[in-house]
Amino acid sequence: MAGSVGQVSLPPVELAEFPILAQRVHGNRLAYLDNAATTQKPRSVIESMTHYYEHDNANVHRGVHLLSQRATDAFDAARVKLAQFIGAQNPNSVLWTKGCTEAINLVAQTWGLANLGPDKRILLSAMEHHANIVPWQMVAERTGVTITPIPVSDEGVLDIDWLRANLDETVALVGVKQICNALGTVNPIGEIATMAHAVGALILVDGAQALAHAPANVVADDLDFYAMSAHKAYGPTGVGALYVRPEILRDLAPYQGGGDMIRTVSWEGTTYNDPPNRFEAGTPNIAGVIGFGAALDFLTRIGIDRIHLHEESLLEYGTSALSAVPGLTLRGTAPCKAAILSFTLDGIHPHDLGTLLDGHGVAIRSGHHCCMPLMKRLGVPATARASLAVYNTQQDIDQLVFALHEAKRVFA
Amino acid sequence: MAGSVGQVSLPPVELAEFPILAQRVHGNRLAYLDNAATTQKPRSVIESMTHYYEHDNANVHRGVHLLSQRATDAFDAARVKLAQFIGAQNPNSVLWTKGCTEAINLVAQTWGLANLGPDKRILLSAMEHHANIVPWQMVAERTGVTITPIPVSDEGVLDIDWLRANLDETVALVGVKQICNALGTVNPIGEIATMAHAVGALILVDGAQALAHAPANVVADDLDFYAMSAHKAYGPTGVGALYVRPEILRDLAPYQGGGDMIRTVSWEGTTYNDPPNRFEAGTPNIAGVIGFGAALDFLTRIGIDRIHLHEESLLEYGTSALSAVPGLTLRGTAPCKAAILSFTLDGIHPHDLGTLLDGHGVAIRSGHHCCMPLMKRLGVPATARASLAVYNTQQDIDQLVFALHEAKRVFA
Amino acid sequence: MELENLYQEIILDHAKKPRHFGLLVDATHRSEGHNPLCGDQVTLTLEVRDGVITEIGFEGCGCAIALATASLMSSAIQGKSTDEALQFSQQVLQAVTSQCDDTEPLGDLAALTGVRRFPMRVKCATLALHAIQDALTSGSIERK
Amino acid sequence: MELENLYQEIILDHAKKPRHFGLLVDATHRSEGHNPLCGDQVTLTLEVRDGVITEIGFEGCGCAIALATASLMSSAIQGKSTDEALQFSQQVLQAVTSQCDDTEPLGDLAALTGVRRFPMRVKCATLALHAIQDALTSGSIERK
Ligand SMILES: Cc1ncc(COP(=O)(O)O)c(C=O)c1O
Ligand SMILES: Cc1ncc(COP(=O)(O)O)c(C=O)c1O
Repeated sequence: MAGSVGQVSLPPVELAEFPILAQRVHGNRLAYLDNAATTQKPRSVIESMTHYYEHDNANVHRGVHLLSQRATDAFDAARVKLAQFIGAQNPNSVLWTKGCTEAINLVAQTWGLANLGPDKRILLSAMEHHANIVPWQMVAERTGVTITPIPVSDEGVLDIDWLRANLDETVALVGVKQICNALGTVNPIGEIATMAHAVGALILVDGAQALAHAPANVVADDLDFYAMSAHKAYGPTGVGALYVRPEILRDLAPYQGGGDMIRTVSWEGTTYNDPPNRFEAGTPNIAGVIGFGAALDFLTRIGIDRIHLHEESLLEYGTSALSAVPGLTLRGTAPCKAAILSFTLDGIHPHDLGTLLDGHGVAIRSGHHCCMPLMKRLGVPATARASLAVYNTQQDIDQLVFALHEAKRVFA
Repeated sequence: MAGSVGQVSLPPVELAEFPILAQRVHGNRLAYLDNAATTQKPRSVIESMTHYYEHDNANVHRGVHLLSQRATDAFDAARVKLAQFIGAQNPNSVLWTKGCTEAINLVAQTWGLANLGPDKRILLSAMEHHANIVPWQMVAERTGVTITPIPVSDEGVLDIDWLRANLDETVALVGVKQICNALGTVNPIGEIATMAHAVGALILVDGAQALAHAPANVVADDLDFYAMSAHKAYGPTGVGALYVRPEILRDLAPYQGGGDMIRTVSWEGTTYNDPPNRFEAGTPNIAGVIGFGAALDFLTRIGIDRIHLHEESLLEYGTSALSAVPGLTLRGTAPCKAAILSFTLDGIHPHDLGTLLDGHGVAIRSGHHCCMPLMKRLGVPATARASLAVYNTQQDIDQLVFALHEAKRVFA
Repeated sequence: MELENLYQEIILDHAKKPRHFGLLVDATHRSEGHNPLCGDQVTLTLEVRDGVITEIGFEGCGCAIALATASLMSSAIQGKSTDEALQFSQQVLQAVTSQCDDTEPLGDLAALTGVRRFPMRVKCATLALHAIQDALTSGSIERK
Repeated sequence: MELENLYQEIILDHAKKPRHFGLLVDATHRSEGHNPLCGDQVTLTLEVRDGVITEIGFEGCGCAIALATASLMSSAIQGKSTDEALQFSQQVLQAVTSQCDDTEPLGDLAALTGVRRFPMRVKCATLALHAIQDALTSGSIERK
């Protein structure tokens, strides 16, 4: 199964594990290259949720009947899996959220509101996703904290020297993507964490694009906050997670109010439960969490190393294949890059490309990728983006290149 | 299929539509009577999500390829369905949330923080769920707003006279459950809305328990905020919704920050999108929303009227059956009641009852039902609760009564 | 897929060589349109004299559909009265969003109806149409 | 299901007639336990003289398992040194949460191990155990 043919390796999974890939799109084979937006789901993930609904569905934690116990067991087991997957020692340092966006908002609304003020600064990489910009702008409006972007080079490399020169004890937080969804850049989060901690700042890493490709080890990388989305890692929509360093989590003020997050409620006053419950008000996305657990099982079964090798081999092939297309400019050429190929093509707007490629069964994304400030920095209104996953093949890239040539014919 | 045998009607659905019900629990037939915690899911709902993952999975709104278009169409269609189901004229007045709890937190964090202060009062029914108490206590801490409970009688009836006497122009909001999850009481939300509006107060209705049994018509009932959870209405976990009166929604400040909720982002400043997007940051629970849509299709196909009739007939039967159990006290005997049977049994704590009944395949809930202040008011630490749904039968109630007698034997 | 239907000759022509590109210095009306999902953006300026659109100019960045719509519309409404222009833009709007089949009165703009089969692209076409309507209905510039 | 295992004679007996019910007036140690999921609650008072638990009394509301545990534990540790009591409560805690099979040293408390097969009820048993440990380790009451 694994192995390499000529220069590109074969996927370390059976494509038949992904039911959606079998379909035809406008009469063509589907080349799904929009994985940074959301990955497809293996059968095991889909079935874990179907199984839950057909056998175990019940509300968690509060019931004493068998279904509730089964649901609770499966729900709690997923938390242990995720903690292990990212190297967290205590499963209770992992909180379930709606997704990566909510995870970052949770940090902003709890830790941020309590710890930021006009005398503090937040440094965010200039390549951040809106999800790691806007929540802080909203907190800045309330607290007066200053937000400063960490510069990025034309190639999409973060300016670490600038960061080193600008870190001082007024900096409360450094926020950075582990892998850039728009350019593929892999940022040196461990190094940044060390630098941040040296001046007493905390580090928040947006791991949305990394979980399925090269996840952090929150202990080895010494992270304070790590945000994730299941749907970008072969898991379901509607569920994500936030890791918080236990020492910070212990005293963190609650987030949303409601059931499960309280110890006692009375009209005179309410006391709160311990983490993680304190941050998980209301009925959670039980099926989603179980599906997330199944996605982690899938990743563990295939092995992040094998996934990484395969995607690297595709990236190399894709980079040279795209570079050979006349008029095409790759955007994001950092030396340390994940398997994301962002580009522009002379004379064809990315949206038109998106539609034209779709006509050939090739699904890519075009637009600002929720990184408007980065697009402005790079001087492009939008890019087209092919983002790869474990099930992609050389054929997918060849199909993309063929479709690009066809698109050029239409606009010739 | 529909009809009545003796005194109790038959369910207006085929039980085979609910795969989970076919299983045996500890060797007994499953009598699932924990529907107020979460309902079971019909096959059509489960399949709608499987179909999505196997055929249409893609991120919504931002892609131009076929999968993204299909996902977006299905996602948007669900919003239209929900708006129709609750009588909202504009689908964009319905926001997707993680659940009912988040829906109420959204109101508290946006409308609440912007409009409340030490000169204002919030009146909440004394039977509210923690989800409609704690978010307001958290807002009170920041704004100084006063929270006052609206009294409840021993039978579980809201004191409308007290409310009338205590409504004045200092009241900014009245918060009330449509149906009480702990007692079954149905509150006269239309009447309360009229009273609240007469003094310029808004009304927030927690519709968690009503959506699948007797949903509000937000226009006819003249509601300002209506909060819901899909999982309590035959839909999936991890998704809910909030209706906001369009005039209020238009100017409401954003909730969470991130992708999709913005118009433009720059380091200098960010502008926000129109509703509903302004309130839906990040990748939504796409599969969950589609499943919610399928649940609404299910409810529409069966018909709320038929569901209501069946549940009423079960309630009547259950009420007399339980009343005949020596030592059993029904808690919640309002004249206008939904099919929820809360009770205590002399000499056996509700938790022990929960375990003993489970041994006979009967799934009920026991505890404070996230209504600690109500339990205190009623002078009980906890109750046992059997809550009914469209697929319940006379046999389920008979099995419950049998198991109660068995439990009494153990504790005799 | 009917890509040929979407990218008709005339659309590609107007996208590559947009007419009326560039903002007017003496505009009497102005509006801006923005599509938050894709980042497309258009700024539109009009000169209206005695109820007639005497000049029109736009700038913006966007896909071929967005640019072609702005260019085609500008060409079509220059010289029309504001009422006629509003009515015409409404007709085009309906034609690109609904299934109505009488595209005769649209002239060159009929080419835009190919977008109907591409729901994710309809917004690209309507961006300029909404901008024109905004400019005419609420875009009057106060004279200093 | 092994309901008979959970609700053994001795447990029902202690649940219906809890020993040591009622708080001590002259307590030297005190603690409170609360189970947020089910609302069970226990308050525990101890009188410790020269390192020995001379009196113990509790109040609270909860299920049979919670009450019986409090009652059985109170009976078992009265007269023990605080160190012995801590050690014993730790033994019981392990016995109700893990699969260890040597329940001999637990005496009457061995009855509690039936709870193991009811994961949702383990918390009911551990409530009193944690309260005792809290009282002994951090529940010392400052004398006025
Ligand atoms: C009346 C009521 N309100 C709110 C909620 C909270 O709903 P959820 O847990 O789905 O957010 C519930 C469910 O327990 C409820 O019964
Ligand atoms: C780097 C990055 N951060 C955050 C997000 C937001 O994730 P979600 O939409 O799942 O909340 C994304 C996804 O678009 C992303 O690529």
